[in-house]
Amino acid sequence: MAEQTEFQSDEQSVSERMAAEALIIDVDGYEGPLDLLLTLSRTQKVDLRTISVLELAEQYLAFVERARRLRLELAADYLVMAAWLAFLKSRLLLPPDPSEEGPSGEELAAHLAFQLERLQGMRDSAAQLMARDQLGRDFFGRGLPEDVTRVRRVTYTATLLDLMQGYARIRTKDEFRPFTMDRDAVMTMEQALDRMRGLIGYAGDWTDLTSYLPEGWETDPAKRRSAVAANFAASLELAKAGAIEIRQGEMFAPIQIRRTAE
Amino acid sequence: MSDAEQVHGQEESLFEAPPMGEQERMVEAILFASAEPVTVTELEARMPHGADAREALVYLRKRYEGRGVQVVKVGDAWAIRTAPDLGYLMQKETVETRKLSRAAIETLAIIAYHQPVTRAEIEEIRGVSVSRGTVDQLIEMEWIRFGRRRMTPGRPVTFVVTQTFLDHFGLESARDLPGLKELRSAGLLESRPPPGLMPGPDSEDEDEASEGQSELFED
Amino acid sequence: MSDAEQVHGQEESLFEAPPMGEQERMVEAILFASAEPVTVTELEARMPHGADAREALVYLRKRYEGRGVQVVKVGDAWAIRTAPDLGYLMQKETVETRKLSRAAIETLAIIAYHQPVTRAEIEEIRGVSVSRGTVDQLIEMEWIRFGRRRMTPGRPVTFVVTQTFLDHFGLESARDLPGLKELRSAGLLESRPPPGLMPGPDSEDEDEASEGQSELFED
Repeated sequence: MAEQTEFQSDEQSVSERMAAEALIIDVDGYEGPLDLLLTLSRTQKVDLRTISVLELAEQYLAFVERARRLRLELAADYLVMAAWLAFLKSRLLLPPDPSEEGPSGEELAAHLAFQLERLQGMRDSAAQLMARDQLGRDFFGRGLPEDVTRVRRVTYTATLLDLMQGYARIRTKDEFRPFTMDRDAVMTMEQALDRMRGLIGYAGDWTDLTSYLPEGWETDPAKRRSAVAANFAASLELAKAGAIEIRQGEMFAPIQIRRTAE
Repeated sequence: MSDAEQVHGQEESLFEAPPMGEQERMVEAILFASAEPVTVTELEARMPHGADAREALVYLRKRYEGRGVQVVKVGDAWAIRTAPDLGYLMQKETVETRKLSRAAIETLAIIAYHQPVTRAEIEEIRGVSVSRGTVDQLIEMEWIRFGRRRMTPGRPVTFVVTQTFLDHFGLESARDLPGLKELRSAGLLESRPPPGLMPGPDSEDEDEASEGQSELFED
Repeated sequence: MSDAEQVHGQEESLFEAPPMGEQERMVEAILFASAEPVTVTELEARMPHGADAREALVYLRKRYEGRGVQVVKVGDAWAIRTAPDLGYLMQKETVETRKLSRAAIETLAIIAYHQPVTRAEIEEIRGVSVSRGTVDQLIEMEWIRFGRRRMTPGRPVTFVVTQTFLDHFGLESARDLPGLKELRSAGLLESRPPPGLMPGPDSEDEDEASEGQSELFED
């Protein structure tokens, strides 16, 4: 069989040989062994359905052989395909061995033919697809699209809880500030004491404690409250020291003080 | 026929203007696909020799009368544009809901609890100045509006909350806002202020809102 | 129209969809304004409540038959495109498209005709492995995208073509691909598992290729 193949290949026309040489030079241009097989199959000038897979296998093996002779590096998958095609060839040529398992040579050949036809089909379709009118080349979209103006309306929202928490935050903020007295509305006992010490000398008679309130502290209720408290505390201090006497006629009646008689 | 004549004749047939209907189609396609308005000169430069873009435009313009788009003149050029009455279709409103900023919430809360309240008062209560943007935002949202001017020197404007505000928060009136005591019992206030240090509402609030409000904060 | 009917019409006008002629104008305006195909859902979202964009499209499409621009269907969306026979007028608008490699074109065709298709299936058809760059390029051009995973061991991802692909090649749907019928009747779209021992780039994945290859075209 091997001789026969050699014989056949020797009988190839010069042009076929040249084509085969060209294939070899171009080996990098192939998209894998299936692509190469498809290209080789074209030399058979038949419908892919009626292709002689045996002949194709021989063409391929001859190709690989030549490449080897020319010391061309072939990618591993080309060599895997060559080994497989050699196996296929033997299956196709030898009478089927009933003891052998697996698909028959014809089944394998039929599938290879199918693969080639399918690949060719895809190539033709790709060509038809690319030959179609294309957007931006043969037909066109709107050149001046009026973009949908996105009116982004932001609605802000808050819940009653947010509102209350916000308010609580502000109103309680004061509670956390460092403790300081608001002096302007507060009269301390020391202040009252100093003041009363100066004034007490004139109080020979019972005098209403409230009359000792400093000017400007009588009207504002907060100031008044503070001044009254401070004066009262101061007068208690003075009484304790024996400088004055204190009396009150009844519950809630005016508190009166006078200087202790010498 | 001489060769020269033949060539001439071929030339003429090649360059004969297409029928007006065809020219109208061409103008339509060019105007549609162009990124900018196209002048008559430009149209004719792109159309076959002898074409009359001006006439084609008259037909085309008529064809689009009353349609969703129109052929309009822009300077000395032409374009296809959306019919003005359908402009609203070109707007896609995306509503984005955002949480009100902390500053806005606090300002709003002060206005709600203290209304009518001046800007100076808001600032005094918050302890920081109130940005114009915050107030504007609340006004724009129609949650606050100007109240009557305060009868004090400078006659400052006051702010009050609106019906929209009440509707949004499901309140019948601003008086329905819970007081601090309620906030506290609802667990919204963590700390208990030391007794006696509770600052009262601003004493200069002589308006009706000031009463009642003070109650809110009495403990 | 009787008075009664008129009143009735007026009353309902607030809640009724505008007349079909008006709807047609709206669809016209929206499609003209958009560079991208617009789905019926999007159209109706922008049109008044109760509008029937689908019906309006039927009228509009008819109206533009034979004109310089056409109403075309792209997947489940619609667009206005210039008539292909006028392409020569539009050279100015032509955008230089990136030249696709042979591998990319074949990969694209395989995805289009076999979708949804796994990478292993593409490789089996082409007899070589698919480079990552090829797939990336097609995805970047928005001509292909990931489809749903194949329910086979390993759950491989599949690829399908996009609306942009259909738009680019002027296809209403993937069913309109040229020569699809012929390929199918020739059995070239069937997935035929190779009888063992066949060499292939990824022979271990071949089993999962079996089902679903032509799902897209079957409904």
